[in-house]
Amino acid sequence: MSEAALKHLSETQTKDIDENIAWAKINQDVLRSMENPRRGYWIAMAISVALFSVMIYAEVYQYMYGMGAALLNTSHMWDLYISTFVFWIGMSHSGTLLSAILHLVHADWRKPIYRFAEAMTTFSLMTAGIFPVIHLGRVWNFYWVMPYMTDRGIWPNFRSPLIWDAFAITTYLTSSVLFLYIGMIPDLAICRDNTKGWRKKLYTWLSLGWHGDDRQWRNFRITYLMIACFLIPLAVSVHSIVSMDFAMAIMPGWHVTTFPPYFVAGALYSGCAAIITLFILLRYFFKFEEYMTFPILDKVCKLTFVIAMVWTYLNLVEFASVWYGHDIPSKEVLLAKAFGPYAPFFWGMIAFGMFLPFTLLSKWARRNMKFLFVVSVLLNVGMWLERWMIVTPTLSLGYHPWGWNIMWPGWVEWAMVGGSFGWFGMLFLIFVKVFPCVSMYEVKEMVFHRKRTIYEDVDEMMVLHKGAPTAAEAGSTNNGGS
Amino acid sequence: MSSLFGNILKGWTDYTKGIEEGGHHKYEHMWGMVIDLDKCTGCNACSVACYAENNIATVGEEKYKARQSMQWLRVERYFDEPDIDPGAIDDENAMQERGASFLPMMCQQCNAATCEPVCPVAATYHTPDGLNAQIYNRCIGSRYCANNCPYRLRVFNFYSYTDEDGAWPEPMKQQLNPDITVREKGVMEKCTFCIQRIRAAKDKAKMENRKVKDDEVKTACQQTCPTQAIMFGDLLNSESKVTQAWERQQVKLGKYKQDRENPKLRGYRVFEELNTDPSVLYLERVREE
Amino acid sequence: MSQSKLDRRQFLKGLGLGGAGVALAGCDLPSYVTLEQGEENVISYLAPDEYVIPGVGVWYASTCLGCAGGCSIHGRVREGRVLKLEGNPDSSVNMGRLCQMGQATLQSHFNPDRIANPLVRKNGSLVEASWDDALSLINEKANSGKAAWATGAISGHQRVVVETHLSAIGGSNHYAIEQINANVWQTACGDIIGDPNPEIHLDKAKVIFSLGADFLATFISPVHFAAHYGEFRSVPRGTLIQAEPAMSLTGGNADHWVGIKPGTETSLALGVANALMNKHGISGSGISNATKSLINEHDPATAASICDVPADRIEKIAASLAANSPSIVLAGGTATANANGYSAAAAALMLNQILGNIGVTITSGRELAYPQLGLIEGNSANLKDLAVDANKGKIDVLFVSGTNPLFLAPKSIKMDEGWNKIGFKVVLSSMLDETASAADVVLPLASSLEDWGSHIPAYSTGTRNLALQQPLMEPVFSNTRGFGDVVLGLAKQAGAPGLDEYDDYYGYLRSAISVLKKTDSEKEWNSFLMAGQTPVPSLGRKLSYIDGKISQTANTATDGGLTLIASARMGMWDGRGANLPWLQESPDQISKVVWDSWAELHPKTAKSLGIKDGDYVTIKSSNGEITTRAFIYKGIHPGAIAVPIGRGHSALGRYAKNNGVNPLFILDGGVDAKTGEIATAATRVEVKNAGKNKPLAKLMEIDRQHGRKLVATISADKQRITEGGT
Amino acid sequence: MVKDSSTKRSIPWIRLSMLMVFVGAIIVIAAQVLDQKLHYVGEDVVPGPIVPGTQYPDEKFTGIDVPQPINFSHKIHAGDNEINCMFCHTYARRSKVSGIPPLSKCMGCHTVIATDKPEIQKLTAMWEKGESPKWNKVHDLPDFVHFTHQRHLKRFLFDNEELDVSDAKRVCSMCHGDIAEMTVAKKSRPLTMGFCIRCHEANEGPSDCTKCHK
Repeated sequence: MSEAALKHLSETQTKDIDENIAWAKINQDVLRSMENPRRGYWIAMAISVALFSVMIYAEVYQYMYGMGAALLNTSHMWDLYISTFVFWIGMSHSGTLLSAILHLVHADWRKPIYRFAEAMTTFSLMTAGIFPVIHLGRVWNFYWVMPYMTDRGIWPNFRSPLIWDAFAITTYLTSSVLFLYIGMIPDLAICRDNTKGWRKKLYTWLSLGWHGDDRQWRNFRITYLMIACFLIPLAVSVHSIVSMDFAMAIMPGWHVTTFPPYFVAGALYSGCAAIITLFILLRYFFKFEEYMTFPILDKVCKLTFVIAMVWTYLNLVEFASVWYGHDIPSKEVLLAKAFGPYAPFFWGMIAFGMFLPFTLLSKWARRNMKFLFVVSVLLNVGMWLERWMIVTPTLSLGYHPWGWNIMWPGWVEWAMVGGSFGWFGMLFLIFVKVFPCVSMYEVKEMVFHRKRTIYEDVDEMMVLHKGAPTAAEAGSTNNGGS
Repeated sequence: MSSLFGNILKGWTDYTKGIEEGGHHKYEHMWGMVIDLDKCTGCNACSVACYAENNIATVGEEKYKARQSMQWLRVERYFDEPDIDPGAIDDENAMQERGASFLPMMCQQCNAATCEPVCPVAATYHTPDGLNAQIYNRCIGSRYCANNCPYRLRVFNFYSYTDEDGAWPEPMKQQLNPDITVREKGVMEKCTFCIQRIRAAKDKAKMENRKVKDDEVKTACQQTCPTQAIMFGDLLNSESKVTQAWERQQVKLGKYKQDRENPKLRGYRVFEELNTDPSVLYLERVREE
Repeated sequence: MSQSKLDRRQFLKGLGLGGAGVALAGCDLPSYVTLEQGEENVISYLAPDEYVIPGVGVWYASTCLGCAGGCSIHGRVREGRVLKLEGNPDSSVNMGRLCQMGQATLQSHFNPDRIANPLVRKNGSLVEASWDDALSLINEKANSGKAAWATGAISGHQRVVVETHLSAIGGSNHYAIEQINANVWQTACGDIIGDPNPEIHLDKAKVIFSLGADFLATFISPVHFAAHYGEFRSVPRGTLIQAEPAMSLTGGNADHWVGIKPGTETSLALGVANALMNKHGISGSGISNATKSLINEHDPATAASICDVPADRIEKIAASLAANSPSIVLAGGTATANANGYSAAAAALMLNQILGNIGVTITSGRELAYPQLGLIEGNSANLKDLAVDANKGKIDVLFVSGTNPLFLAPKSIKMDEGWNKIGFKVVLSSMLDETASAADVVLPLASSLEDWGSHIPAYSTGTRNLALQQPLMEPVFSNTRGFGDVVLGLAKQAGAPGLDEYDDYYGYLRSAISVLKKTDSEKEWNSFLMAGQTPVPSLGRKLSYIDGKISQTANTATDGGLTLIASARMGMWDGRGANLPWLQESPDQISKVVWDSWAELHPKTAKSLGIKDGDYVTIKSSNGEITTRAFIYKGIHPGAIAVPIGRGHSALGRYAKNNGVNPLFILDGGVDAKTGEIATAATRVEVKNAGKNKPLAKLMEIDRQHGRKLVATISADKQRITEGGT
Repeated sequence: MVKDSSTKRSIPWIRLSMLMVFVGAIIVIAAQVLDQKLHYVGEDVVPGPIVPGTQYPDEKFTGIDVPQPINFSHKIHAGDNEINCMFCHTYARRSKVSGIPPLSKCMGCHTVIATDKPEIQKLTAMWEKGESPKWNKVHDLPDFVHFTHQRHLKRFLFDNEELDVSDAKRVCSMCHGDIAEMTVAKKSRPLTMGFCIRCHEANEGPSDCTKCHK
């Protein structure tokens, strides 16, 4: 839409959603977003695939030559792989936050946007899962970390945080996939009834014969609620465990008590930022102005700001505890971060992570798409830097001076990092064309409930609403909605 | 199931006890070392002997500079003497007034090793010999152990050195010690206190139905040391020279702070305060003031 | 080879190659796949001795030829392969210890760059030939004109056969060339106290005052002295004072390290003597008046100004020498590697005399009853003589073995030209070094672990031993022959008398030793082999003291340049260690640099020249220039630049080639006034920044402990309180 | 009707998948039980332990035929003529490897016995040439495994009151199967880590990794 229109909208749009929007229109709009991709889509897809194939090449190269290909050395046994792994795990927390937590607190403005956030959760987990594997020296043995019945009769080391990681990630992945899928069933039914060909087959299989009778709805609600409840503690525990990869280690700068909450906050932070980014993209490409409205964006921004402040606080707590503690090496590491060779990145993290969020305080910023897009991307850059600044400076400055050494990642590592974004993009792009990235039935609910607040008499409202049923609607009324 | 689960999990718990629980509850030996830094001349004989004994690969200049060297025993050299005259090194125009300080560093075989609990596949663990073992064929190369070693004494096979242009072109292959595995790329390795020699001695002793004698096991570095600065033996054997040396220095295992009535004694363990409880005791270097 | 040997060595037929395979290759596959059947072969023994058991290592005694030290070794042999060398505990030379070069001898044995077949020069290039061709070629050429032999340090029966061969082909000159030697010190000892090789009891001394003698790394018999150093350091603990321009390994262990202006060691000694006499009332008994007056000229202040050492440090040294008796004063290494070398050694002995050490810590050695078996230490004066004679055309046929003159000779003595003037050059070598690749015939030698021989160690206390060298395994390269076998063969074909009864060197050696030991029983012989050494009759010597000529020509060069010190290092040694990866990768003890040469510079000098650590520097003398990287530290005199000997090969093999630089090339022809030793620490050079920087590959990137308790140090006084000693 | 058809079509899929899960579970459990049947070491091992006072897995394994330069028959030597294993494999009690008998040992007998057989003549020819045959390894452990015959023989044979040296065959057969009945030697035990572990557990062998690995 044109600049002027956008501006106009940004000033006029005050409601989370227009309650007079017809259900049939919702179906139409969402289903339209799933059809015939345009050129922009293919370009995006091409870029993602290209990035991903570079990653494949890098991995093959590293497999042939050993981990030396990644320029790792005796001091730096870990580097970008682990930091990027932490980054992606962090990304995954936003979906849970939006769909599960906000679902429980009945914040219904989440409804138009939680679907893609959840998809993001799943896909970033799938991306994160790659890294612990490719960073193994003997990658072909990665499955040895899993406790399985073997003729050798040996088990993994249950004391190792890496094992906990393996468990946590797999559990989190399965349950978030489940959550995503369950939440989609009614929509899949709608898709089933409005598509033909292979799509119809697919949706038929996936929608599990949903036809929206009361019994199904009741079970659905309960199931959905249960998984939501189950997911929240899980999400928190997952990133706490990831933080323990570091907190359980003896190295100065890693051995920090506040890491679990710090990591969780950071995770939600980067997640929200990512949501803003995707929000803006989807809204722009799929013309979802009616659903992804400014007020909602506004709320997301505020949420982001709050989390940013929590993260900032914990960050300062960490610095303070090191500074006033008696552990000289940790202090050295902190100083080296601030004034050593990695200083630019450290200050970059501070600037993007701590100070940039304050721009979200201005209403203008919260309603300016272009600006927000840039900011949200920068926030995530900041969060990625944060992870890198946790892993690498510590390794470059441990207890033993012999191990002190500065190391910069080589092309292999960068290829892997870039490739992970390609892989994520690929998955996400496929998702938005195969599945509805806005929850139709919940938007309908939202509209319905908003109406309730205006029209006291329900019947009257229904009459008003069902003015002239359209063909699409005829298909949808008896499945979707409540 | 019992045979698979029961026994293994039983055996498992044997190796998961920390030092605060008395470590492994049925130690056969507790191999330990004493290194007299006043006798050590830093001549590197130990380091080369270690290469010869343990099939360690040479990596060449570039990889060495990239800090991917494989040496298990490195003789470090420092020019400052914080305990005698701190700040002497800061005067750029002066000349060195004393010699350098040499420090042979091999795996300290910690009894509360930081590397052991973090290995995801239990490829490194504490043996009934009080050794910090590394099982090469179990290692998957997550490198967590090396990250967590405050001494930086674990080395990783970043490349493969076994092909013809590697570390052992024919006929150098023939020198490889058949008692030890030749490590492939992606495997962590470190000093083992010459475990193959320990095992040989123990087998011999068992065949003759006796205990392992003191001095029956000599590590390669100890054997070759021209000044005999390195002492090696069993700390559970009260007769062994090593035990006596530890007692003389009033240093005890399982402590992160030694309360000795005589603070002037020379014995100390590197990074003892981290409570890693190393089995290598260093004797302070002596200098005329 | 004789039948008897065949039998004794039969077990060497290999049995499998366990462990040598790539052991981890398959361990991630299902075990049913990795457990292969019928993939590997086992070759059973033919008729082994009963003590040979597969899977169990057997230790055989032999002798290490890493340097002239002649340490006795045990080699672990398993499945017909020698796997590890260790010192022989019964040896009076090394008491079971070994240095890094001894350990690395294995790699010169299994070296991939060894010569497999005889080489003969056909129109310009060396081509492989059969032994018969090579030998017949030698046979026709050898007797044509004045012949000579050039070897390294050589002793025992190898020396005898070499000299037999030399006389058989009518030559007289035998040049024994060793770049790293203690020739000056030994000559001085011979002249002054009447024993060129006295026993030096470091363990008895309370103070060691060493003028540049690097007895822990390169002085006569490093392992032996290191062993005694260990005792010297145990209670009561002695004090080590080292005075030298650039820090050696011994300097690195000194309690007091005195960075001295190159070539002024004599003045320092005189200054110390002066302080001893005037301040500590030590009577200079037995010192000539000439020397006394020389001492009186050098009061500490004067000496200090000459050798650029604070006067109080000189007095401190004197005080410590006076307070702790007995002491010992040594001179060698850089102190004797300049024009005043001899007088430095003489001054050191003078100090010993006035301190009353002679007969206490320096006692008379023993002399071999069979001088013809004795060790020819070899020196670099011979190197110069060889070059001179060759240029004068005094040599037509030259046999070379165990030394590498084309690598060791400075350009200034024109060895290359001389070499080309020699009509026919035969090199016996196991590696294709610079000399071998310039020869007309190259005869491939067996490695020191495949060969028979007998050696006289450079230094040993008490009875003199004949160290036996025996093969530890079958030749790795089947077409190589032992040094003894080859020379014996040459001598025979040259018609040397009385050798026909021996069909190989083993036979010769065995009968010779049986004559020596007056017994011929198999049992005795085997016991010799087991012990790896056997005592031989020797005569005692007496020590006397006649004052040596001491003269100091102070190093007053004012050309604004620096003094180049071509420093000798344990490891590369004189270059023979350069093709052994273990030694290349074992960091230098002081600079901790690996795989390359470096130039040591003092920070002050570096700053004035605008050089940073790792910069390429060009070192230019009147005879050319070398470019290597700077290593900046405070263990060197600001007026000096030190570059280690041993790297910078243009041949010798894959690990040595194009690796580092050779400082010997650019030495000017300066020699020690008395002995003619090539002065390796006296060349004036100018140093420029070559304008390129590439950090050196070294073990230590950080030289400081940063408050960590890594190498803790306590003062000797405290240590004496707890552990006793005065 | 779209709705009904779709509902009908989708239901069987759920049932099917549930069924598959169920069957899968059955299979897994069955496999485990079976696995235990194979691996379980206890009183009910049939036939009972051949070596008194010990228990060991009787897992069977059929190895491939390994051709040898001289087709030597263990049956004739160890089986029919009842030559003690350690008469030829004399290193077994002194070393980690049992070793192939040196040629001299073969010739010790075969200078007089069965000299007419072609295989023996092959042998004699080699002996005269002074070269020994290239035997192919039948039982070959990976290089990262350390197994010592010495200790095992001591534990099961020499320290075993109920056996005397002439029973060596029975001890060897614990890991090598009935070699004495084979004309061509062949692997008849899996010799996997599991196989070793189970025997170590049954007979209180060491459970420390470094005993076998390094």
